[in-house]
Amino acid sequence: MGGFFSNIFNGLFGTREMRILILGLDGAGKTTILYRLQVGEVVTTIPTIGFNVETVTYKNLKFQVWDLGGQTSIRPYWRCYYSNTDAVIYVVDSSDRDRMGISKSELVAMLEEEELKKAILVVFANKQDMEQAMTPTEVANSLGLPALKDRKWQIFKTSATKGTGLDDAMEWLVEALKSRQ
Amino acid sequence: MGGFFSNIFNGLFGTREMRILILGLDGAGKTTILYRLQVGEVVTTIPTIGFNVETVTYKNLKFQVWDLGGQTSIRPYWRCYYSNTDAVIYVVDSSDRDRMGISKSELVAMLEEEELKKAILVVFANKQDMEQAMTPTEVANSLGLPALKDRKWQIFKTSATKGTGLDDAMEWLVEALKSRQ
Amino acid sequence: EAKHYGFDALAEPTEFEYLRKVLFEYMMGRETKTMAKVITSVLKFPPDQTQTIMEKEDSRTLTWLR
Amino acid sequence: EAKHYGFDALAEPTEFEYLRKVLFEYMMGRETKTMAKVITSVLKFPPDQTQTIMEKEDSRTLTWLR
Ligand SMILES: Nc1nc2c(ncn2[C@@H]2O[C@H](COP(=O)(O)OP(=O)(O)OP(=O)(O)O)[C@@H](O)[C@H]2O)c(=O)[nH]1
Ligand SMILES: Nc1nc2c(ncn2[C@@H]2O[C@H](COP(=O)(O)OP(=O)(O)OP(=O)(O)O)[C@@H](O)[C@H]2O)c(=O)[nH]1
Ligand SMILES: [Mg+2]
Ligand SMILES: [Mg+2]
Repeated sequence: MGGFFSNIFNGLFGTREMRILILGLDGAGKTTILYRLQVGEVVTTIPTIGFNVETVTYKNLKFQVWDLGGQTSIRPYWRCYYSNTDAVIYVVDSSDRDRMGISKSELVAMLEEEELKKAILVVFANKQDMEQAMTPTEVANSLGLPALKDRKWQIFKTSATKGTGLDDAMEWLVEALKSRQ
Repeated sequence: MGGFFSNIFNGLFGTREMRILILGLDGAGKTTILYRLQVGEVVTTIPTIGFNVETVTYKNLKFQVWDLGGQTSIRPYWRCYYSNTDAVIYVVDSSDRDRMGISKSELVAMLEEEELKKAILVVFANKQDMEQAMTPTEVANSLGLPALKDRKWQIFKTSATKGTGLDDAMEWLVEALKSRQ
Repeated sequence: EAKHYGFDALAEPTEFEYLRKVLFEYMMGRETKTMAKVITSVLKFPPDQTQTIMEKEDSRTLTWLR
Repeated sequence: EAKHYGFDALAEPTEFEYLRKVLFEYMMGRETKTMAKVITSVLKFPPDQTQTIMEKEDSRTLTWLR
């Protein structure tokens, strides 16, 4: 998309809603983050079998944010949602050292998909409030982020329950999306 | 339905298509009968996992005929198709003595359904060409037909493969549907 | 950790194929009200969702008639 | 004769619930194109049927835009 027609379209009908996916292993904190962003509060979550989709407004930009369930058996269906995605928020439980490898393989598989070629990547090294949490640098290395090619990406340390780090991350994302246009 | 409005409706848009269900245990010959009625030929069938629905014209009357798969695991879903049904063609493999009891219980359960209260019942004692076939009277008794109350019904001996008996049965059904209006 | 099986490996195969057939018809827009009844039965939708779905089907039919 | 089990007794329960959720959204007419992709994947529709379904979804979208 993009280009002449979409600009006219946006000019006539207001700015196009950005489409954002929140992905990551089960229990990483995706749903907690979605509602933190939308209503600014910590909600009680249950494992997401399916998805949540909400409209989030941030700095006058409207986002359609999809939070997809991360359990093993439904992860293969993430790809059904990739079309027209502007950015992926990839959430990692920084204290879940055992599954960092699985988290990496899911990320790698995702980034290989043609439909996400132009999508911006923001990694949330979440649960930074936990004692055993890995640092953002450790998380980035475990995920192989430094080796990424042709990808606009950034990592942020967050705690969805404490509400720290989310603003920085969203601010970066908004700028990245704007400068891409 | 019926009555003033449906008469006007029929007058304006032609006669309403009658809705007919063909039911019975798996292998009874339902699909063979459907296509015998529609194209006048014996087609090669495979077990129906789902349904076939065809428009059959008989004596200037149009029927929408549904042939539902009869295997055990999908029989519970017959009831989803009952609404607005004018007649049920219940097909029995007359040579399948072992399962006559199961065929009876399925028939009884069906006739108890409110949505089929006004539906006409035609039983096809099918596969009469087989040596070990039960007679129509035997079949009728095994199914408990003589005990039926408040039900317009009739039984016919048929052989879908040889093409015998179908005309008689359809003729009776057409008259029964006409006289009901 | 429990072993992971594909969805259809464990499902009763006839019912699985049946669902596919009925869903295909539904998605093609054919006899959607009847198909919706079958789908909600096979997948055992809770009563409230089934009712919502059937009301939606009714309103769809009314739109055509208008 | 093989013992008969209900459809959901054997299906992987998470996938089953997932399918129900996605189908409900589809039947409510929400994000039908995305939902159609998920449904055809979960139920492993054959490629030709999947294509027919996706073409149908595209034509549905075009009707809205006109
Ligand atoms: N300590 C801590 N707990 C968190 C944080 N973020 C989320 N949690 C908790 O982690 C648990 C899982 O959070 P969810 O948001 O449901 O996880 P999810 O990624 O949506 O999981 P699925 O829906 O199964 O994919 C919940 O108990 C959250 O309260 C965090 O930053 N720190
Ligand atoms: N000998 C004989 N065989 C018949 C007759 N009618 C059908 N058959 C055969 O019985 C077998 C099953 O017929 P179908 O029409 O497929 O049975 P069905 O009732 O549709 O079965 P499901 O789709 O599984 O419910 C086929 O081999 C038919 O050729 C008949 O009158 N006589
Ligand atoms: Mg969740
Ligand atoms: Mg059949």
